[in-house]
Amino acid sequence: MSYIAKPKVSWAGQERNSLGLTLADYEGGLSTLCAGCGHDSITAALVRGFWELGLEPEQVIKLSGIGCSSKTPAYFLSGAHGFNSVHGRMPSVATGAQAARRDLIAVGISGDGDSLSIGFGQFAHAVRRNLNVLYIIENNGVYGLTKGQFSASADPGSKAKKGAANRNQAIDPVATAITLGGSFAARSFSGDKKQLVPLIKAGLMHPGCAVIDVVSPCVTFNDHEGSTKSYAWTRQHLHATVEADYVPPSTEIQVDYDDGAHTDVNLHDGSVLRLKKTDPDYDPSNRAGALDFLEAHRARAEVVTGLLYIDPDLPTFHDIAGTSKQPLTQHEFEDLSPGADALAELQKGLR
Amino acid sequence: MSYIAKPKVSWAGQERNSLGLTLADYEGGLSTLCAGCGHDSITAALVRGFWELGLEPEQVIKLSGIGCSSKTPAYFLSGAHGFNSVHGRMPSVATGAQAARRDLIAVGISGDGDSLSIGFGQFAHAVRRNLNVLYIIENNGVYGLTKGQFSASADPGSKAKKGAANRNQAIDPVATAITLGGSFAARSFSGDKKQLVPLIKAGLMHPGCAVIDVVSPCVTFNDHEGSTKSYAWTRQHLHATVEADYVPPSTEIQVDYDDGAHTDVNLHDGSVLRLKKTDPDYDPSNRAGALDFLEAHRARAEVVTGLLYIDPDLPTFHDIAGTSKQPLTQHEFEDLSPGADALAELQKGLR
Amino acid sequence: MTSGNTRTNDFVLKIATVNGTGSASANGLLMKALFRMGIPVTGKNMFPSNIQGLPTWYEIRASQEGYNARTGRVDVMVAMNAQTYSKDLAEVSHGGYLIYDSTWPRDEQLSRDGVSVLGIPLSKMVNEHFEGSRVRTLMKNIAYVGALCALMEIDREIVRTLLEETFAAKPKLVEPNFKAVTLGYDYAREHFDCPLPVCAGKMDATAGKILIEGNAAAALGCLYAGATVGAWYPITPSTSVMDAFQGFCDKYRKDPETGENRFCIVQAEDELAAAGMVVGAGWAGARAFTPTSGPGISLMSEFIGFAYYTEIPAVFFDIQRVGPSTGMPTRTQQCDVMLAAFASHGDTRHPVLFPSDPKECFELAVSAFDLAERLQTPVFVLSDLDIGMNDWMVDELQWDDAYRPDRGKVLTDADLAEIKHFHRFRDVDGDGIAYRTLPGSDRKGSYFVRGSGHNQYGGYTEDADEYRQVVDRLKLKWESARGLVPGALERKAPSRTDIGIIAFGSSHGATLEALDRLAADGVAVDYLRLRAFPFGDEVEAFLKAHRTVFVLEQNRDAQMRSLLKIELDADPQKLISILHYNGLPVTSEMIIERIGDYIRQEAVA
Amino acid sequence: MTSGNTRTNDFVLKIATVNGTGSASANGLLMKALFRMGIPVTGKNMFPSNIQGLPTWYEIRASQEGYNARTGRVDVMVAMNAQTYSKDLAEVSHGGYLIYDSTWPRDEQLSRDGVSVLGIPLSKMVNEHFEGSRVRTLMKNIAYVGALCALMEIDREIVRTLLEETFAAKPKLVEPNFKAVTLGYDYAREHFDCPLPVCAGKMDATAGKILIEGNAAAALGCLYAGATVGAWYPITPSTSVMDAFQGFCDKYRKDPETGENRFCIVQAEDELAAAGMVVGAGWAGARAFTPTSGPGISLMSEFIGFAYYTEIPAVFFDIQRVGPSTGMPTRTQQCDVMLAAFASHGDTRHPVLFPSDPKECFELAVSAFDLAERLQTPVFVLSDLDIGMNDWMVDELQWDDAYRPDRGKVLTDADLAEIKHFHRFRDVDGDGIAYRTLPGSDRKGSYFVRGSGHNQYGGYTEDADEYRQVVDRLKLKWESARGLVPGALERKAPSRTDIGIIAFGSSHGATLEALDRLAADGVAVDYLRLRAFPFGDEVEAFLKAHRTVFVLEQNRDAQMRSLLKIELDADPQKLISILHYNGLPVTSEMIIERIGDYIRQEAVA
Ligand SMILES: Cc1ncc(C[n+]2csc(CCOP(=O)(O)OP(=O)(O)O)c2C)c(N)n1
Ligand SMILES: Cc1ncc(C[n+]2csc(CCOP(=O)(O)OP(=O)(O)O)c2C)c(N)n1
Ligand code: SF4
Ligand code: SF4
Ligand SMILES: [Mg+2]
Ligand SMILES: [Mg+2]
Repeated sequence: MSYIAKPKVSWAGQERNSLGLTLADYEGGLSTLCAGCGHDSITAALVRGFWELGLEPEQVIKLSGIGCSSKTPAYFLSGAHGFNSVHGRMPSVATGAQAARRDLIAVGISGDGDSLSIGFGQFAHAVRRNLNVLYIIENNGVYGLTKGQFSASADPGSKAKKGAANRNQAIDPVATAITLGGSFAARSFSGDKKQLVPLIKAGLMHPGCAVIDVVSPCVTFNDHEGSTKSYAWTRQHLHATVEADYVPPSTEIQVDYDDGAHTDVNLHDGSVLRLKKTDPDYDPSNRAGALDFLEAHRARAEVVTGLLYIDPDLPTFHDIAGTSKQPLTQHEFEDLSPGADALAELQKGLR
Repeated sequence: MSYIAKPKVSWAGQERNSLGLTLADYEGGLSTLCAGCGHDSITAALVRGFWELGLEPEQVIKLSGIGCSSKTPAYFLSGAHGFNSVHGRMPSVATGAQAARRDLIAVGISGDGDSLSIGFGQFAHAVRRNLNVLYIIENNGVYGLTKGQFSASADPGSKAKKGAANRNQAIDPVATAITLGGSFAARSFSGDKKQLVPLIKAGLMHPGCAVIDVVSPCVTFNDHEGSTKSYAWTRQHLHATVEADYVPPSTEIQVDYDDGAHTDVNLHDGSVLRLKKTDPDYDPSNRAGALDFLEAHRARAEVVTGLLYIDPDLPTFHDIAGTSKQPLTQHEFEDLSPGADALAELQKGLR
Repeated sequence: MTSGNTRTNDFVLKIATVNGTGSASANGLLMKALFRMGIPVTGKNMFPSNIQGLPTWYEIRASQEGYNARTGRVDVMVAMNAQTYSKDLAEVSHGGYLIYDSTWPRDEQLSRDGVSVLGIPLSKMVNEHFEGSRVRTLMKNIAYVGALCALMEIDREIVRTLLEETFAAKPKLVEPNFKAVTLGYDYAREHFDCPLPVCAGKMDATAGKILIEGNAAAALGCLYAGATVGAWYPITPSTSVMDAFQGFCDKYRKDPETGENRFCIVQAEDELAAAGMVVGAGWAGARAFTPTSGPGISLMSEFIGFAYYTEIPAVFFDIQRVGPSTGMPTRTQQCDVMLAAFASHGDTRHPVLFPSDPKECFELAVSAFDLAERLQTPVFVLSDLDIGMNDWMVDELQWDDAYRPDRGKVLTDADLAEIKHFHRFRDVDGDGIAYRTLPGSDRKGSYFVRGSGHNQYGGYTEDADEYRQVVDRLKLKWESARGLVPGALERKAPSRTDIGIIAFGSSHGATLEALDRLAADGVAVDYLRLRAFPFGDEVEAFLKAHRTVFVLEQNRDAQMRSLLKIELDADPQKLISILHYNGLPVTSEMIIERIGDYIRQEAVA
Repeated sequence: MTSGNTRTNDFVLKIATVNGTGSASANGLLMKALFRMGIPVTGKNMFPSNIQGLPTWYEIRASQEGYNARTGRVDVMVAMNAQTYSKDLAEVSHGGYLIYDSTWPRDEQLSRDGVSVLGIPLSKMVNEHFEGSRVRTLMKNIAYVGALCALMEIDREIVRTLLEETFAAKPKLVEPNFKAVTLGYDYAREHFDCPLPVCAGKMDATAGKILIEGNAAAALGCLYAGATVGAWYPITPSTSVMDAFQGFCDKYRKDPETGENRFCIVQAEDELAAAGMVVGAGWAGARAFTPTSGPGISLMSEFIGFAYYTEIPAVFFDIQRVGPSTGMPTRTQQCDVMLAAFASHGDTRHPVLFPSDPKECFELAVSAFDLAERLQTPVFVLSDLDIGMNDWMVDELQWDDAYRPDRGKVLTDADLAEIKHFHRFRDVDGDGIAYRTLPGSDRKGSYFVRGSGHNQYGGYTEDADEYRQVVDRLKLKWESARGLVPGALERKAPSRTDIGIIAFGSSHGATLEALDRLAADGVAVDYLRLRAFPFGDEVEAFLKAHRTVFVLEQNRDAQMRSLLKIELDADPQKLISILHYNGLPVTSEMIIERIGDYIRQEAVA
């Protein structure tokens, strides 16, 4: 929702990616969010991630709902088609768009209000269908755009700016995604670009629904003392588990299975997600273990980050629907409409 | 949705409960469901449960959404006010009704389509608000009323009547309820009245949102071989954990903490939920453990039943809202409307 | 035996049963047998909103003149359901017949003056010859088919052929079924004067015709129009649209080599999601649709307004059922007219198409996709339960292989290369329709879809003038739509008249019949059949040309009459409502009566 | 200095800033100071749909005649936002003034013929006297207040008192703030001829008046009507209704002893849930409401139709914003008129109330609850952003302590004991309104609510006649509603005329002003202000009595004109639309122009 188009300055000596594009080629309009808003750091991480992957902007579609967070798609990849849908309904629009164009890489950006309140059903069903989308929740525990009401991710005990404490139970998007049979569930922090950028790349390349819950403080309504989604609280309570990075198929891969700190997850196209463990005991391929771990750390008020669960082999939306590899919009009309003779033949059965 | 009012026959020598009422006094209209439908067994269990608890029918409100399952409230407690709302929206109506009349006991009946697809958001938010309601999901893995489409609780691999297998991930209402911070999560089987009746009683008396997922086979569309919600499959794959029963406050309670097979959960009104363990290792007060257990048994295709999680101390909807003990509809108008003087006073600040 | 008038090939046969007992196939046999005898037929199914054990009725009308409306008459009633017996008896027309299962004795409520009651011990006969309760239940139905063959001279050989076709995969079932037919047949021949005066006789009025339900025809239309994405949430009476689409796609759209699907059907989690999917797919360039019914449209309203304002093509089939709210899901009405026209908050309006039979479901489905893409807007096809779920006899469907989808104003990368700037919402051609690009296009064509305020360049705006410019163009686009939607069709009365009637959708058959009969009585009424909203000039002209215009519709609140007033500033004084809204299809008798009453009153006044 | 006309107490002062900089409180100071000087004022806030850093404007109109509409004029502009500077300059009326922060030199775009530009080095002065960037930003705003006190003769002592009241809890803040006032004040006195010809002067036209926003007034109405359950989902511009209700409840509805709440506010997960909660509470006997805006009503449609058909009282506040879709959330329109009237599928219609200012928000909120319970149906209060979120000067609100809620036809257990059977949907009194019982009543009064077909006894039905009986009664109830809703109010022109105007809601102020000015020019127009749908007889009479009736509304599609045609069969030829829909409140100038044009054209024709 940029008022102002960002001038694209290009100067000599800028770094260029495999396509010869600069970071600026992956930017979008000027942000109209509050100075310091966590969401803007996520935008920067996205720009970086796309740039590092060397994707053509027009290969991507970017979608969102409504909220400060949902304005994000306007601030990166101005060369990609963007879609700011209605509140909480990004997943269904992404589903339709993927159905039509499975060749495009879909990134959906949402907020905790957008995905955990009004959009909880759509979030859940995108996950259980394993829709081919990178699904980022910019999670600040409040409704920023409507001025700071608690969202469903607000922790019990977390205090509002005016002092009242939330007492409803919190929805954890990561635990929820795993419980719903998600294939990729991660958490990060807008202030941790080092962790976030590779995670975004991994999520973009993951075949299926990659959910990344990014704690993204709202400086205007939820960054005070007593909040459990503030910069300070999050920094203090971080517990990193597994870092993930994407290694393209062409790259020579050194398999380090025994190195303990490294595990490689092979994707079907020959690429690899390389996992580095910060918490050596954590196994992101164990669904029961992941839930148990999340639950234990929740009880200790810790913010567990990293790639918390992955199963690259679950059938994706397209596997299940049996959609043709060739995008549906690219078929010849003759291959879609059976023609007059077939119609006549068919009607023989209707007499 | 009874076409036909059920004739209330009363014969001498019928059993009577503490109120002097017979089972027939807790019945409703004649069922119009298919002969053998699991839902009708649940109706019978409800009738029994209410009767055993000795509640006045008019103390109860019974609500539902839309579906075969959601017709259930028409078939019990004809003396209670009933509410057949729109599809998937029972929880919100129950919330409003509870807000107005916290003295009435609310029972909500839903289906897997009603609560896990269109109504997933409302289900989730009723749970996290810990709404004071017994929330029964009559779970048959299909949409019965619209003729047998898979619902979101259909297990991956479960086969439709015509043979096609479901490949989407299943939503387990129990695991979901626990993940969302629910205070009472149980599963049962329509064919197991012995387990179900006491569970219903416990759920009715539990302060907060008591979710009971009842596997309830659809004889018309999902009781064939290959279905994982058939009578046969369910019977074969049952794994019972913890039985629960309600012991009213007046009853003398023998505390048996050390008896292993018994645990008592004390409710605030002095009554007790008595838990008997079928699976001696199971601890229904451990959230992480419950999730882990469910997950492990899911992987083994077992249908885990019993009271799987309970925390009677979580603040309920009314605790959180601070609603007055006296139902909101029962306050005198003078206690609600501040009067002319207050208005004049207030307006001094508006000049 | 009471003798009624002789009615060859002009009768209503009604069968009262209990649902879940397999009577549907028996009734289908009767319909098809009559059809193959060359007799025009229509079937109307009145079924309950449950799965098993409640009353259900099937009404077959045979009409040598080819009328297909429900009539108030019942010439022959087959009363298989004890629960509704007395109601069914009461419904039989004077001089008509009632057939019942006389296995068990019944009391005197069985009889009524002027109705001949024929008892046939169906259960007894069947139980003597078949084993197993399910088989017996099914065969009892087949046995009444046999009895009717004898009583009404329905060709038994055709019934046999139909059984052979039905059981082509399980030929062993033919003989037992035909045996049941024979049981009923023989009993009737032995015990009654066959045929009854109400009976069938071979004729030749069904050549070039087919029997089809509107929902299947609509699905065929989607298939032929090249729709690739279908998203839906099950709801009666629209479910069979997607069931049929799935069936057709499985047959015609699977890659013969890879088995890959050239379609994608998504059973959404609810109607809001189904709408979102259709909008997403339409944005991405696929032809996409969702079938639903009233409650679904209410739930989709937010997305419909979004698609209107963001100008995304999408096709919504509303198979109307009785409202308000859940209403009567298995009964018919035309009660979503206003909702479809204006769904959503703010200033919104949507083209709506009104098919009058399954053939038009097919044709207007195709038009809907062309219009949606040409106009870049959501388009409604408003069918109803009567059209959608009943078997109608219509002319064989035609397809022109030269047809190519009208994709509307879509810029390709080549087009983009030739222009300096791409502005998504600018009115280049002066018709209110801007150019769009599809996702995946060259980045020069990228733009940002938003339901919030935007200017003609596609930028976000909160500026008063920029906002207005876009919504004013949308209004101009609406004017363009008037010239693009299918026009209303006029049928002139045999003689000059200043009386007209406007009708649409499933009321068409009853209207035709009523007007013929009125004309025979010397009452001339011109007829305009609406096929779309917005209304074209022809609708205005019709209103102008007539002093009195009846507006016939199947809802309580005269919704179409409202649309005429809203949209055309029609003079309300000349618009006389004929409203029918009890959930049953409208009858020609009712129309005749209302028009007759009005004219008589006017004459008195 | 260019001298404009002298305009004492008749001017528009506009302040252009950036949101999130705290200018709102400075602007509030100005408003209140003028008000306390006895001058009628109105404030209009034009803010962006974001939280910080975008342009925002505040327009204060002082009018000794008491007019409160927006006008096209700007007499004094305080241009604090460099980004919109040239646009702001362009907006100043000929002879007007522009004040800007001259701390940094600006180029010649600064000037415009006929506009006097006054530079004040606000930042510089403030930076010299205050520390900390946040404080400096705030003080800069207070400093322009001081400058305006000098330039426009706004009473500095009143400003001081206001500061004391504002900082009653933090008295230490008064001095620094007043120092900032003084800085601006002194600078202006030193450098400019004070006062400007456009200025304020004490008068006595605000006695018995208050300044209040419509949303706060609506919340007060809910409080006083005894509403106990409020469910909502945040959405601009309705959020402050619930914020205010919460505030009032915290003050007046907490049990002094136990601290228990005699209210229950639920922040729902979305609008569908909010609607369900209100319906559930209404069923259970509480007065319940939900405030929302257009998108919310779209989402609530299914439940609204349900409540209509199941006859459950519920109150919906729609604080309208610019549609369609997300539209412009921070701009105003009257664009949900048709939606509110007919929301949901099937034949549905709902009473709608149209408050024209905050005072009526208070009063009609109370009426809405009475009507909802009397009629057992959802009732809408259609306010808009202009009324809801702007400060309006209105007569002090009145309350009659004798008021008791009209609970409508509710049977108590005692009543039940006296009747033989309770039939929920039977028309006992012939007014279309049946009796209800509340949950918890004696079991004799139990019944089953269902949105599916039901008969007058409350039983499920799929029967054609039983269904019709209930919906026909609903139609009769609608007739009863016509006599119960607040009537339209007529204001006769000073002289006899056959020209009329119909307006409603936030257009009222502009209409009054326009009609006064037209009358002064010899054009007499009678005025009917609608306060509710359905329309009473007085609306029909007004239409009948006038040859030409302008219909003024703030939407593109003439929605109220449509309602008049639909509901009253009004002659469309005499209904002339005046439409305004760019998101800003309508001005009196615009109305005068349109009426003038029409009359001139008619004279020519
Ligand atoms: C249907 C609907 N309801 C309500 C709103 C108002 N609304 C806009 S954004 C928002 C919440 C956003 O919260 P979140 O998704 O957490 O985003 P944030 O602003 O915190 O980044 C709401 C309620 C809306 N736009 N549409
Ligand atoms: C808004 C809306 N959409 C769709 C329907 C149609 N519908 C009725 S019941 C049902 C599914 C019921 O499934 P479930 O809740 O599992 O109940 P079951 O019949 O299996 O017991 C659907 C989709 C409806 N009534 N309303
Ligand atoms: S209000 Fe909060 S979420 Fe919104 S832009 Fe500002 S800091 Fe970010
Ligand atoms: S269709 Fe299935 S769920 Fe519905 S009544 Fe029959 S058996 Fe029960
Ligand atoms: Mg948020
Ligand atoms: Mg089900």
